[in-house]
Amino acid sequence: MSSSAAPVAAGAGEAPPAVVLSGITKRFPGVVANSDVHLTVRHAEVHALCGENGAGKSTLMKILYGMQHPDEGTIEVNGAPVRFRSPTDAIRAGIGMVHQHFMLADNLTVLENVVLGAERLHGIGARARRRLVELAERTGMRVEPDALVERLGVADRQRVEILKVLYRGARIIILDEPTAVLVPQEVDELFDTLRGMREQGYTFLFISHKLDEVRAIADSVTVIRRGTTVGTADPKSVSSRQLAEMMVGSALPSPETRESTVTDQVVLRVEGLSLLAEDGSGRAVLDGIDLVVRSGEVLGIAGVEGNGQTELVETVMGMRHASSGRVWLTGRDGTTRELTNLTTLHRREAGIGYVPEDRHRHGLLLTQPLWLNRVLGHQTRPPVSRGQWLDLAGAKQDTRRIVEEFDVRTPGIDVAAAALSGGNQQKLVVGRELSADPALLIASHPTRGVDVGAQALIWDQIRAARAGGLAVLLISADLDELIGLSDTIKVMFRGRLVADADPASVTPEELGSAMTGATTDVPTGAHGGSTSDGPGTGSSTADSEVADSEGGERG
Amino acid sequence: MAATTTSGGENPSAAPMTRTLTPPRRRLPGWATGMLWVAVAVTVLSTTAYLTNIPQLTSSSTTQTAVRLALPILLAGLGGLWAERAGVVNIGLEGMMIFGTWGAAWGGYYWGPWVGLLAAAVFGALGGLIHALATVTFGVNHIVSGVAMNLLGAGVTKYLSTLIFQPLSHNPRESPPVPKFETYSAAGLSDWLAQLEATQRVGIADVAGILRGLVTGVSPLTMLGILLVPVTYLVLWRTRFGLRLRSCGENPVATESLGVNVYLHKYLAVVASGALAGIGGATLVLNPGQAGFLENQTNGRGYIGLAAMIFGNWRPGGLLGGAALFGYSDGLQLSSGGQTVLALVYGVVLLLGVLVLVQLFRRRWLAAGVSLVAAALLYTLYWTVDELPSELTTYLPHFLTLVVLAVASQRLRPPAADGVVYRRGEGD
Amino acid sequence: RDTGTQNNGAGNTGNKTGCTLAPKPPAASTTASSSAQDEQVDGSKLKVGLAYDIGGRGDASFNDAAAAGLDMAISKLGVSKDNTKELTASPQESEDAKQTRLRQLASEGYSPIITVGFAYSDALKAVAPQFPDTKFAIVDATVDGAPNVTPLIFAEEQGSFLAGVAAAYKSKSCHIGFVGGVETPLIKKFEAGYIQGAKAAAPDIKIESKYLTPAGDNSGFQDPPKGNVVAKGEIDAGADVLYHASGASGKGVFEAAKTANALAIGVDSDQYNQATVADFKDVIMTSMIKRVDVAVYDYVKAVAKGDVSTLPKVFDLKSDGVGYSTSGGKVDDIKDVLDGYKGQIVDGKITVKDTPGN
Amino acid sequence: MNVVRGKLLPPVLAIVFAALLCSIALLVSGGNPASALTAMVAQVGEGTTAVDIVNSASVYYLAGLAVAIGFQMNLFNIGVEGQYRVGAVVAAIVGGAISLPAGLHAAVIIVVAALAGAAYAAIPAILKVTRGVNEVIATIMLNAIAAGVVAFLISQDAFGVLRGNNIGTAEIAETGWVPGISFGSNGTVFGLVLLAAAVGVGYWVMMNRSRFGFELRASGESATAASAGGVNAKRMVLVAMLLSGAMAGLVTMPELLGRDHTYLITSPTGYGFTGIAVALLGRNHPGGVALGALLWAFLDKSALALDNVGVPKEIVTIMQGTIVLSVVVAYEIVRRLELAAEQRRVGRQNSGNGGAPGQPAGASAGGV
Ligand SMILES: Nc1ncnc2c1ncn2[C@@H]1O[C@H](COP(=O)(O)OP(=O)(O)OP(=O)(O)O)[C@@H](O)[C@H]1O
Ligand SMILES: Nc1ncnc2c1ncn2[C@@H]1O[C@H](COP(=O)(O)OP(=O)(O)OP(=O)(O)O)[C@@H](O)[C@H]1O
Ligand SMILES: [Mg+2]
Ligand SMILES: [Mg+2]
Repeated sequence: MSSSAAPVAAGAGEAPPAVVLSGITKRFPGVVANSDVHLTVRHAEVHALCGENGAGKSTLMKILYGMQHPDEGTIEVNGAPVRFRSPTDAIRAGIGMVHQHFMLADNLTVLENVVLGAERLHGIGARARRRLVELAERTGMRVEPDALVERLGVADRQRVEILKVLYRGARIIILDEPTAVLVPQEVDELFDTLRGMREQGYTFLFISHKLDEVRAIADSVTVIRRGTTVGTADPKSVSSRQLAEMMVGSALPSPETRESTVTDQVVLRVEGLSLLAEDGSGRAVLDGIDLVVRSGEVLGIAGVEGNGQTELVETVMGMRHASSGRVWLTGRDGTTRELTNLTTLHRREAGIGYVPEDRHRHGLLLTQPLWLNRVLGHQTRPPVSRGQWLDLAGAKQDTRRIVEEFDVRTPGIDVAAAALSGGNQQKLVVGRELSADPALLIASHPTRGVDVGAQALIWDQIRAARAGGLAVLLISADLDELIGLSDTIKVMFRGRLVADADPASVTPEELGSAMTGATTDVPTGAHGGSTSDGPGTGSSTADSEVADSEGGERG
Repeated sequence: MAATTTSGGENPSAAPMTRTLTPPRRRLPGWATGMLWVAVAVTVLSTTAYLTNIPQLTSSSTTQTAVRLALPILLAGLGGLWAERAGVVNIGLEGMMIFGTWGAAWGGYYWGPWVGLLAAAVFGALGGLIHALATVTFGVNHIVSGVAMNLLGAGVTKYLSTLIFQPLSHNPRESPPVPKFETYSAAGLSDWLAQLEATQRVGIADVAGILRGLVTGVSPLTMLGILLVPVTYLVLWRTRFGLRLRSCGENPVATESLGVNVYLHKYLAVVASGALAGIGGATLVLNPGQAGFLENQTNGRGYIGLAAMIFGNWRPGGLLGGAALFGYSDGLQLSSGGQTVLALVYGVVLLLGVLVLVQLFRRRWLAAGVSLVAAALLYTLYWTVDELPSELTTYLPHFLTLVVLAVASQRLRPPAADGVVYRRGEGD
Repeated sequence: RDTGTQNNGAGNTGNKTGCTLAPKPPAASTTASSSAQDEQVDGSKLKVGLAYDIGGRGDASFNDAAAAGLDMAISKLGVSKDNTKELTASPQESEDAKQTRLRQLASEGYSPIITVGFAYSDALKAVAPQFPDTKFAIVDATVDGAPNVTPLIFAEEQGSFLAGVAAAYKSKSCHIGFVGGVETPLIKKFEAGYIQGAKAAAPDIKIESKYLTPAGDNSGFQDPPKGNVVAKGEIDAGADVLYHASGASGKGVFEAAKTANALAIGVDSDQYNQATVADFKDVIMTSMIKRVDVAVYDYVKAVAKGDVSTLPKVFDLKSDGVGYSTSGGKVDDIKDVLDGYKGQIVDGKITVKDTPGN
Repeated sequence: MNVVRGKLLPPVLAIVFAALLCSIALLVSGGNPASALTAMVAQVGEGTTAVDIVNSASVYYLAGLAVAIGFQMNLFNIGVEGQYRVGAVVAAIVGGAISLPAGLHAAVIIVVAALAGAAYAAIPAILKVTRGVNEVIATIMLNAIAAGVVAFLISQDAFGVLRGNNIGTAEIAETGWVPGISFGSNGTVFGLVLLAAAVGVGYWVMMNRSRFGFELRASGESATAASAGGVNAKRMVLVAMLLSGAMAGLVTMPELLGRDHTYLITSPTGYGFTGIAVALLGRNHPGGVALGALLWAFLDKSALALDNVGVPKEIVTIMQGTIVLSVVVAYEIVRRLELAAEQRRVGRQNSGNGGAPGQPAGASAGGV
C-alpha cells in the first residue's frame, strides 16, 4: 500500500498538526471501507480529500468524528493521541462535522437544531438565541433562529449546519461535499467564509468531487482510492487532470459538446404550464411554462434548487397535477398525444424515460433485487411483463444486459439495490430508463454524487441515445454538465423560464447570475466555448460580485 | 456565506430562493388556536342547548362525566405522545394500561391509593421497558411489539390475578375492593357556579355549568392527569431533555451525530409512556366510582388514547381536545341517551353553518358546497327522526371522531422518524 | 374535601312524598318452597361436570351461583369432590372450544354435566346426541331435540317484577331507573318485569331505562365507569331507585347511587352480602335473586334419584327459583306487599311479560 | 442451509424461548411445566382437537392474509376485526333470506361476504384517499362502530331471530351449507379450508407474479419510488384496502357455512386481532402466515387441556405474546450474527490476500 506519511512535516516552532490519522482500517460487512489510511492535517489549513464514490472518504471522516470506530489505527488531535467513543468525545476535542447529507430535523427550528446536544453551553432559551445571532453576525451567516428548518433552502441549511458546528466551539471542521448542491455564487460565498475563518485559526477538512474547487480553496489535497491514501499534493501545482488521474488512474472525462444532432421533429411541447403550491396559499410554483424539446436535442434547465425545476419535471411526469397548461408528446412511432390528463404510467408508456433527482426516493426499491427494480416504471411493457403478469425471466435477462452495457458493478442481479454504491445505482437507473427506447428522457441531476468514471459513462450513454434521436430534458446543478451536454439552455427562476442561453458561449458564472435572478438576459457569444477543465477559471479568486457586475454590464 | 453581500433585499443573489418563494405565513400561536376552538365549541353547545331545549348539553353533571370518561383516554394519549415524539409507535398502550390497572389494584389494596398509583405507574413502565427493549435494542417493528404487548398485558395480569387476587376475592378475574382517592371541590366557587347554572340564563348558565363540572368532585388523580398536560408540554417543548427527546423522533441520525444518546432517550420516553398509560389504568381503579381490577376493564381505551393523540396532531393541547371530545360525547350518550345525541346532530348542523361561512369567505366554493349539503342532510335527519337506534348511538364518540377528522381534514404532522427502526451507527 | 353524602343530582331532593300507589294486593296465602323438604338422597356415585360461561367460578354472578349449587350438592348429597370437574370458557372462544369442553367431560365419564349459560346451547345440540347415556343440563336455555338435556330456565321477569314493586314503594320522587349491561333478550326480561312491577304498584311512575352496550358487545358487563355514568344520568333525570342487571358494571351503579343518596337493587345473588361490593352495602335495599344454585342442586339431586321429570319446567317464584333478598332490612316494611304480589303471580292472577314495551 | 438458518431457526428459537419463559412462570407459581406441555401436546390427539386446529387455522389464516395485504404496502388495517364481522353478519342475513340451488347458494353467500367486508373497508380507504384521514385511527373507530352495526342488524327490529335467550340471523337453508370432510368421531374438517388454501395460493401468485402485486409491494417499499414508476398511490391504497376488506369478509365463511349456519350475538370476536398477530408471525408470506395460523390454533385448542392439569389457561396468552415478540427478536439476533460472521469473513479474506478494499467482497471474485 502506498501511503503518504505526512509530506508536510511539522516544522520546529510550528503548532503540531491539527489531525494525524495513522494506519486507519475500517471493515464493513462485505466491504473494506478504509485500509491503512494515513493523513496529516496542518493547523489552520484547508485540507481537501478527493476520491471516487465509495473510496471511503465519508467513512474516514466519520471515524475522525467518533461516529464510527476504526478496527485498527490511531488518531492524534493537536499532537495528543485520542480515542473517540462517540461524537461527544470528538466535539469535546474541538472537532465538528458537516455531513454529506444534511443532519437536520426538519420539524424543529433553526435554534433548536443548533443547540441540540450542546444545551449545556448556553441553555436552550434566550441566552442560546443571543449566542447564535452573535455567531451568525461574526461569520456573516445570516439565519432566522425561529424558522422551521423545513422551510429553508439548501444554502441556508448548510449555514445552519456550519453554525451548529461553530456553536459547539469546534476548531477543526469537516465538510463532506458541502458544495454539491450550491450554485457557483454560493460556492464562492462559502469559500470566502472559509478563508476568513482560516485566518481566525480554524482548520478545515474539505471533501469534494469537483477538482477545480479543490484547487481553488485547498492548501493541500489528499487522494483516496479504494479505501487507502494514494498521496498528498499541493493543489496549486497540480492540474485537475493530474488529480483525477491519481483518483482513478484514467483520463478526466468531460461533457464536451460535439456536432449537433438536433432535428426539427418536436417531441415534447409544453404550453402555459402552471402549478399551485400544495400549502393552499395560492402561490404559483410553476407559472406559465412554455417549452419545446426536439428529437436529438438536449434541453438544459438551469436554476437554483427550489425554483420549480423539480415541480416542472414532476408535473411533466404526471406526479403532480397542473392547475393549467397542456403537454404533448410525440412518440417514437410519430403519433402525437396530449399528456395533460394522463397518469404517470400512461405518460411513461407514451415514451418518457425518467431519471429522478433523488434515486433513493424516486428511483429505486432499495431492499428489492436489481431485476425487480428493472420492472419499476415498466411494469406494463415487455420484456418485463406480459399483460397483467410479470415476466420474471425477461426482467432478469434484461437486467443482465443493463449491468453489462452500463458497467454496473455488482456481484449479481439478485442483490438488493441498496447494496450498490451511489454511482452504480445511478447507472442502473439510467440503463433502465433508456432500455424502453423512449422518445424523451427527463434527466434530473443524472450524475449528482457520482464519481468521475460513472459520470463519463452516463454522459456517453445519454449522448449516444441523443444521436439516435432521443430528446432530453436535462436538469442539473452542475453547470459544466449543463453547458457541456445541452444544445439549448433555459434558466428557471421563481417558477418561470426567465432566460435562454447558448451553451456554446455562456460561462457558468453568467448562468449562475441569471439563475439568481440578477440578470434576465444571458449573453450569447461573449466567451469562448466551455473548457474541459470545468468552471472556475479565475472564478476561484473572483468573488461573486464580479460575476454579478459583469452580467449586469452586459445586460 | 452572505458575507459579501449586505442588505438582503437589494441583491437577490444573497436571498436564498426557497425562502423568498415561501413567505412565512403568520400563524396563531398554539394556545390561541386552542382557546379559539374552546370558544367555538362552547358557543355552539350553548346555542344548541338553548335552541333544542336540552340543558344537559352543558350541565355540570355532563362535564363531570366527561372528565371522568376522558381521563383514562387522556393519560393513555399522553403516553402515546411521549413515545411517538421520540419516534417509537406505541400501539401497546392498551396492554400497558392493563398492567396499570393490575398494579393499581394490587398496590391500592395493600397500601392505599397513593401506593396504588405508584404501582400502576411502575407496572406500566415495566410494560414500556419491554416495548423499549424490543423496539430500541432489538430493532423490532414497533407495531409487532405493540401487538405483543397487548397480548402480554392481558395474559400476564390474568395470570397474576389468578395467583394473587383469587385467594382474596374468590374471583380470578377481579381484585378485592380497593380504597379510592377522596374527591375535592372548590367549595365556594362551586356553589357560586351552581347558582349561576340554576339561573338558566343562556350562555352564562352554560359556561357556569361546564366550569362547575370541572371544579366539583375532583380527585387528586384527576388533578394529576390534567396537570400532566401542561407538564408534558413544558418538559417536551421547553427543556433540554424534551428537545433531545423530540429530535430522536424527528431525525435520530442527526441527533446521534450531535452526541446525544438516542437509545437512552428513546428508552426514557417509552418507559415514561408506559408509566403514563399505567396511570391511565389507575384512573379506572383508584378514582371514585371505579371498580377494582377487573378483567378487560380497559375495554379498548388504550387504542382510543392513541386515536386521540393522532387526532390532536401529536401535541398535548390537541390531545386534550381529542380526549375531551371523546369523553364528552360518550358521557352524553351514556347519561342522557338518544335525544341528546339528536341535539348534538343539531349542534353539528350549526357548526357546519359556521364552516360554510368561513369557506365562502375564503372562496372555497367546492368545500362550502359539500359542507352545505352535509348540513342539509343532517338537518333533515334531525327533523325526521325522533330517536336514533341505541345500537348506533352507543358509538357516538367513534362516529364523531371520524366525522371531525374527515371534516377538519387538518394536515396531521407525525414526527418524521415515527415508527422508523433506528439502529445505532447505521446512519448515513 | 367532598363528603360521601353530598347531593349532586338535580332530582332526588327527598322532599316529595313518593308515588300514588295502587291498592295493595291481598296478603299472600301460600309460600311454596321446593327444596325445603329435604329427603335423604345419595349422590356419592355421581361424577358431576360443570362447564361455566365466561367468568367461571368466582364471577360473583350466575357462574358463581352454579358453583354454589355444586358445593351444596357436595355437602348435602355426598358427591365426592374428587368426582367433580369444573371447566371455564374463555372470552371470544369459538363454538368448537365449547364442544371440545363438553366432549372432554362426557368422554371422561362425567354425568350429569351442567352447562352454565345459553351460549352452550348450540354446542349441546351437537354433543348431547353423541353421548346419549350422559345427562346434560343447561342454564338459561332449552335445547330442542335432545332428550338427555334438561333445561334449567328461570322466570327472571317474575323476580324483577317484585324488584319493580319494591322500587316503586321506596321511591320518593316516584321516578326509578333500570341499568342494563348488554341489550340481550335475557337482560330485557329483567327490564320487562321490573317495569311491569313498578307500574303495577304505581301506575304514574316514571322509569328511566338504559343499556351500556348493544347485544354482541359484552363489554357492557365489564365496565363500571360506564355503569356509573349511566346511573348518574338516570339519577340526574330524577330517578332515586336504580335496578341494575349489568354484571360487574353494577359496581358503578352502586357507587352512583351512594354518591347521590339514592337506593339500588342488586341482581342474581344477594349483593348485600357480596364482598366485592361491600362498600355499597347501605344503598343495596334488596336484590333480585336468581337461584341458579338451587336449580343446579335440585338437578343433581334429581339425577341422583334417577328422575329429572320432577324438576320445575321453569324456576319461577312458585318454585322459589327466583325471589328477592331481605338482607339489610330495608324492605322489611313492605314485605307483606311484595309477598302479596308474589302470591298473585304464583296464583296466576298476574302474568308477567318477558319483553319490555307494550 | 442459509435458508434454514435465516428463516426457520428464528421461529424455533422463539418458541423454545417462549416455552422456557412460561415454564419459569409456571414454576414460580407452583405449577408443573412438563405436565402442562405434555398435556398440551397430547391434547392434539384427543377427540376432535386436531380437526379443530385445522378448522380454526383456516379462519386465522384468512384473517392473517387480510391483514398481510395491507401490511405489504404499509397500510395498517386494524379494521379487519370490524370488516369480518360486518361481512359475516350481512352474508348470514342474505344467506338466510334467499333460497337457491345447492352450491350456487353458498357461492352467493361467499361473494356477499366479500363484498360486505370490502364495502366496510371502503370507508377508511375513501377517508384516507380523499381526506387524508389516518387509517389506523379510522379503523379503530370503525371496529367499535362495527359492533353497533352488527348489533343493529341482528336486533329483532332488523333481521334478528330470537332463539331462546340468544338472537341470531335466520338459519341458512341446507343448500347454502358447504359439506366438510368427515373424520368420524375425530370431527369434520370444514370444506372451506380448501377456500382458505386457495386464497393463500392466489395471494402468493398475485404478490409474486402479477403486475398488481408488484405495484402493491412497490408502494409498500417506497411510496415515492412507486409513484415515480407510474403506480397510482391513491388507487393502490383503495384497491389494497378493498381487497383486504374482501378477504376479511371471508374470514368466518368456513365456520358459517360449515358449522354454524347462523350468526349469533354470541359468535366469537377478535379474529381480526388474531389475524394481525398471525400476519406478523408469518412475515406476510403466505406460507409463513399458514404456519403462524396453525401455531396459534394449536395454542388456542390445546390450551383446553390445561384445565385438566390444574394450570391456568392464561399462560397460553402469555405464551402467544412472548412468541410474537421473541420471533421478531430472534430474526434480528440471527441477522446480526450473520452480519458479524460476514464481517469476520471479509476481514480474514483481506488479511489473507491484501484484497481489493472498497469493493464489495462478493464482487471481487467476479471482477468488473
Ligand atoms: N454503514 C455502512 N455499512 C456498510 N458499509 C458501509 C457503511 N458505510 C459505508 N460503507 C461502505 O464503505 C465504502 C466507503 O463509503 P464512504 O461513504 O466512505 O464513501 P465515500 O468515499 O464517502 O463515497 P462518496 O464520494 O460517494 O460519498 C462504501 O463503498 C460502502 O460500501
Ligand atoms: N446502512 C447500511 N447498511 C449496509 N450498507 C450500507 C449502509 N449504508 C451505506 N451502505 C453502503 O453504502 C454504499 C453506498 O455507497 P455510497 O454511500 O458511497 O454512495 P454515494 O455515492 O455516496 O451515494 P449517495 O450520493 O446517495 O450518498 C453501499 O455500498 C452500501 O453497501
Ligand atoms: Mg461520502
Ligand atoms: Mg456518498
